[in-house]
Amino acid sequence: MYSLHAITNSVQNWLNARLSSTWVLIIESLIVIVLAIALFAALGLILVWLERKVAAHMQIRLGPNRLGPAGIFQTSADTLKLILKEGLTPDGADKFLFNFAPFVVMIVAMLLLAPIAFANGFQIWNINIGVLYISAISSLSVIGILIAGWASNNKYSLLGAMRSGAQIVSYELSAGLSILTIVVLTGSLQMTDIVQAQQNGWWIFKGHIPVIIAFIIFIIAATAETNRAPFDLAEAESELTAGFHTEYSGMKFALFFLAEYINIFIVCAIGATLFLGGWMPFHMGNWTQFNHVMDFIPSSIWFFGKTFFLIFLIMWFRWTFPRLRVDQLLNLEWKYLLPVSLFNLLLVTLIAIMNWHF
Amino acid sequence: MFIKEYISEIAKATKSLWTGMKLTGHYFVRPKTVITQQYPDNRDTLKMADRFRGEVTMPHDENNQHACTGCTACELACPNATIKVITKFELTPENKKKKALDTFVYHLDMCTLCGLCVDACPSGAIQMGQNFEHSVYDRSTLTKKLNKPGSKIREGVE
Amino acid sequence: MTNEVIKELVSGPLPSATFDESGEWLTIQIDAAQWKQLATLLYNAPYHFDYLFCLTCVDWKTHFTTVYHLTSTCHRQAIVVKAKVDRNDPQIETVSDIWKTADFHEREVFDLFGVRFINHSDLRRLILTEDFEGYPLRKDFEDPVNMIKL
Amino acid sequence: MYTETQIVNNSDDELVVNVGPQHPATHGVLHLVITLQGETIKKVEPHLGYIHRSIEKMCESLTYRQFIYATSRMDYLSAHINNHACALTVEKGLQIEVPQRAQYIRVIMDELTRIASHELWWGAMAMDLGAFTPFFYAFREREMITEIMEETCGARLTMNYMVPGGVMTDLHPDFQKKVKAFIQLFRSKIDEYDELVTGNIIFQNRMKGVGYLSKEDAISYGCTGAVARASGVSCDIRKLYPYDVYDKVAFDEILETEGDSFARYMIRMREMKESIKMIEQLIDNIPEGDYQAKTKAVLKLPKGDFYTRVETARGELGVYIVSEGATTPYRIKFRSPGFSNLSALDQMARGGKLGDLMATMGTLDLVIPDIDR
Repeated sequence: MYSLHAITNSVQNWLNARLSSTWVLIIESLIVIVLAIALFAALGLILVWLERKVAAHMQIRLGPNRLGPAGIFQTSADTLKLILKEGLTPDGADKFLFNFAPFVVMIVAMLLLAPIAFANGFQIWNINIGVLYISAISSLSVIGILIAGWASNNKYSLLGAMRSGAQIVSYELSAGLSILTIVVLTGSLQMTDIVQAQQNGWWIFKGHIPVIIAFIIFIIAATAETNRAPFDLAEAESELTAGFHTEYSGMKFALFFLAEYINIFIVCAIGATLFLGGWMPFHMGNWTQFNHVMDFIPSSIWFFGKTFFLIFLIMWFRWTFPRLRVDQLLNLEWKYLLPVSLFNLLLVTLIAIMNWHF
Repeated sequence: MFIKEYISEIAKATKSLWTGMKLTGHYFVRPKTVITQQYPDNRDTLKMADRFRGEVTMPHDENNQHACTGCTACELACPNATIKVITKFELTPENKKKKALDTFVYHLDMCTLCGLCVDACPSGAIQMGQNFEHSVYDRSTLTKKLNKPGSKIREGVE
Repeated sequence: MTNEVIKELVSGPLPSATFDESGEWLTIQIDAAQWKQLATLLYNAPYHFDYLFCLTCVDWKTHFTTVYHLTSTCHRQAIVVKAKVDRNDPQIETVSDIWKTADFHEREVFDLFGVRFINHSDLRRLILTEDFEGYPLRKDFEDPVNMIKL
Repeated sequence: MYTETQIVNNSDDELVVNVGPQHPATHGVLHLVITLQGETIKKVEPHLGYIHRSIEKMCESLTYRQFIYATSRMDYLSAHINNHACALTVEKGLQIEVPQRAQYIRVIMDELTRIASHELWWGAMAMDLGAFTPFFYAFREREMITEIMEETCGARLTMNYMVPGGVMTDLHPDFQKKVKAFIQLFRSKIDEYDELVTGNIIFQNRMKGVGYLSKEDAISYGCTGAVARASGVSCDIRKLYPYDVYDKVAFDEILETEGDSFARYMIRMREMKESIKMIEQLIDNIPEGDYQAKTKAVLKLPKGDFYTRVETARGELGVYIVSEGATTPYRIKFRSPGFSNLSALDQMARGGKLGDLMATMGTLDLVIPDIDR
């Protein structure tokens, strides 16, 4: 199987031959930081463009089509506009927290990037508690939103932030429980182990109906955790104008905007890793010929393909459904998702113990 | 029984959500259903309806003649004082004084395009034009003189 | 319920009311002071005019008349009540406790005509700003800036 | 308006929030001051007048031919019906017999306007609930109606097609063909609306049992149109006091009894189908003849007062003209449906959540210029 180990190893060897180990670490870190930021920028531009195109075609429109072929440079132009805009801070706002909040949200999104395996042997940090790390860090982004809502000194922002708090705290539960099903099946918290465990088939195919249910619950919870419609109560355009980022403009708004899309990418990447095998190609039992063809497709394409499929699914939700009300949102979690996922976890544990899965 | 209801409720909800997604998905994969009109690009093929009320115009024929007698019926019919008809007295060949149009002032910026002036005109001298691109940089250019310089009233129009 | 019946029933308690049948509906003309009594009478059985579909005012330069269009959702009968209001000290009893729709309509009339509705719970300007001077729908209202005299 | 001290001194953890005048859910410049306790609404107080142009005062200086155009700017979504009401009042005063052809044309135009208005309402209401896609589907069908209007009347929104005594010009030769094409298309598309919104479980949960208005309150608040009919009040002017050829068409008055937002929604959805039925009955039977009665150049209404009620897309519009025998009205009053419907908003929204307020407001179908005039 094609692997990126060769590249990363050769870079490390080349550096080790010339520099002391401290400098190697520093330079490698710098490379990673540059790559991460480049990935962020690229993802932001692509995802925003993608969202606008998906929305447009679902709404029988064309979407951006003036700047570059099919309007792909539209988002770059928008970003440029946002950079040039004045970054206003309201008079009554808590200046420090107001300016701090976008960075909290952004830093959390960046931290989440660490344990994700983008391709075979291409991972920033192969931490052995990867899944735990992700569920721990991802719940921090709500702090940024709460800070933003509180510091804005705006009632809409405050209401939006409070909604967001209630929402993320409760949806964290079912997201965590559906992640646990895979952990139970794999027996490991490490991302690489989870991917390797799906070499002979992805969990969604191997794990019978309970894993499919867990997958659906995960997608719902992921949509809610990223504050996307139909769970976009924190910004609820028609109710709270823009919710927690009502008062933000210019680059500070752009950071929130970017973080939202990065978060979508990350939750979808996690979903793809856990349920759809990450970078693992699609293998069918003992069709060696077929499996061989599949192996020729680079692992990074597998990973991004699956991730973008999930992203498309979340976008599809957004452009089809109306928004839930705040109490219905919590009803859905506590009355439906949580009991179902608890029961589901029980079933999966049974499957894992009895070794019923393929 | 409670469990059965609970599950059927979830199934029904999922089905209703799926119907909606099917519809948006249906349009997503059919780019031919897009209804966007790319306006400034399709200017050449864009044809407004004949009766479309874009602005008041005064048609002149090839001899630079119009049909306005200067009767001010349009001025009286206009609800917002958009039209100002300035008349003068001309001498007819029989040496009689006759009222004629001097200047037909039209304030496009005040016009609501209701068409009452065209309806009121007894000689059909003014019409509604189809032009709708009225944006200008200077508001004063919206005050227009509708009769062309040197134009005369057509023979036989009373 | 015919117009005759209504006339008979109204002229009992309100002998000074005059009737006009030239229009589409029966019109009862009264003084402002009698309005509350008539309104209560009309709202209750047997008339049951439970639906106030228009409330407005007309400035006759010498006096105001507040005009009430009432209908009954069970009898499908409409009547008009015109109450004469003094122009120098325009006030009339509110009916917003009988027909809730009168709440907004009376505020509108107060706003545009300056008729004060006694006992109205929340008589403030509705459409114009609080500091607006004058009552624009009065015939003697002048606004040299925004009004062009023809 | 609330001063700062009032907000600070509010007891019971109440939060006073200004919704509007610029707010995505108010569809214009409506200003609501809402008192919240958490997410629960304690009080809604509308502040009007941001788009007040004093059309009533303006009309006092316009002649009976001219004032009709100004009414298109009130409820701009049912401009035709507003013009119709004014034309009817003038005709009532002058006792003009309108030719049959004109009456047919007027009613068809009214119903087309009603469908166009309800289409826009449907899209905008779904947008209030956070679904953006329905708006575009609604506009796709609405565009066909505006094109029909443009072809025959010369304008897309503020048509000014009705004149005292009939209509301004005859129908465009393609009119019948295009209307039939529209009906066919609309019938195939209305199912999509149900698939996308009506049947959706999230939508139903947002709508059912929200913004309840009892029958007594609906009558007392003077509600009309879909708002009152959803509470079981029979108030369709077209049925109760038919004007023009409404008495010759067979149609049902749509009534629901639940009184909640979903009932109001269903009324309008069913009304669209009913309007299609009416147009189908009329479109092939437009009689030949004049499209305008012969009227004098200068119209003078006799002394007296004249009141006409018509059913616009939002409810009952009353035009009250007091004439002194001059060429201009002495006093004119437009009893707009939105004004009364809005006054019931406080009653409906109290005790609900903030999201419910948007759902309720969406189903009230408010058009702000209609309220402010």
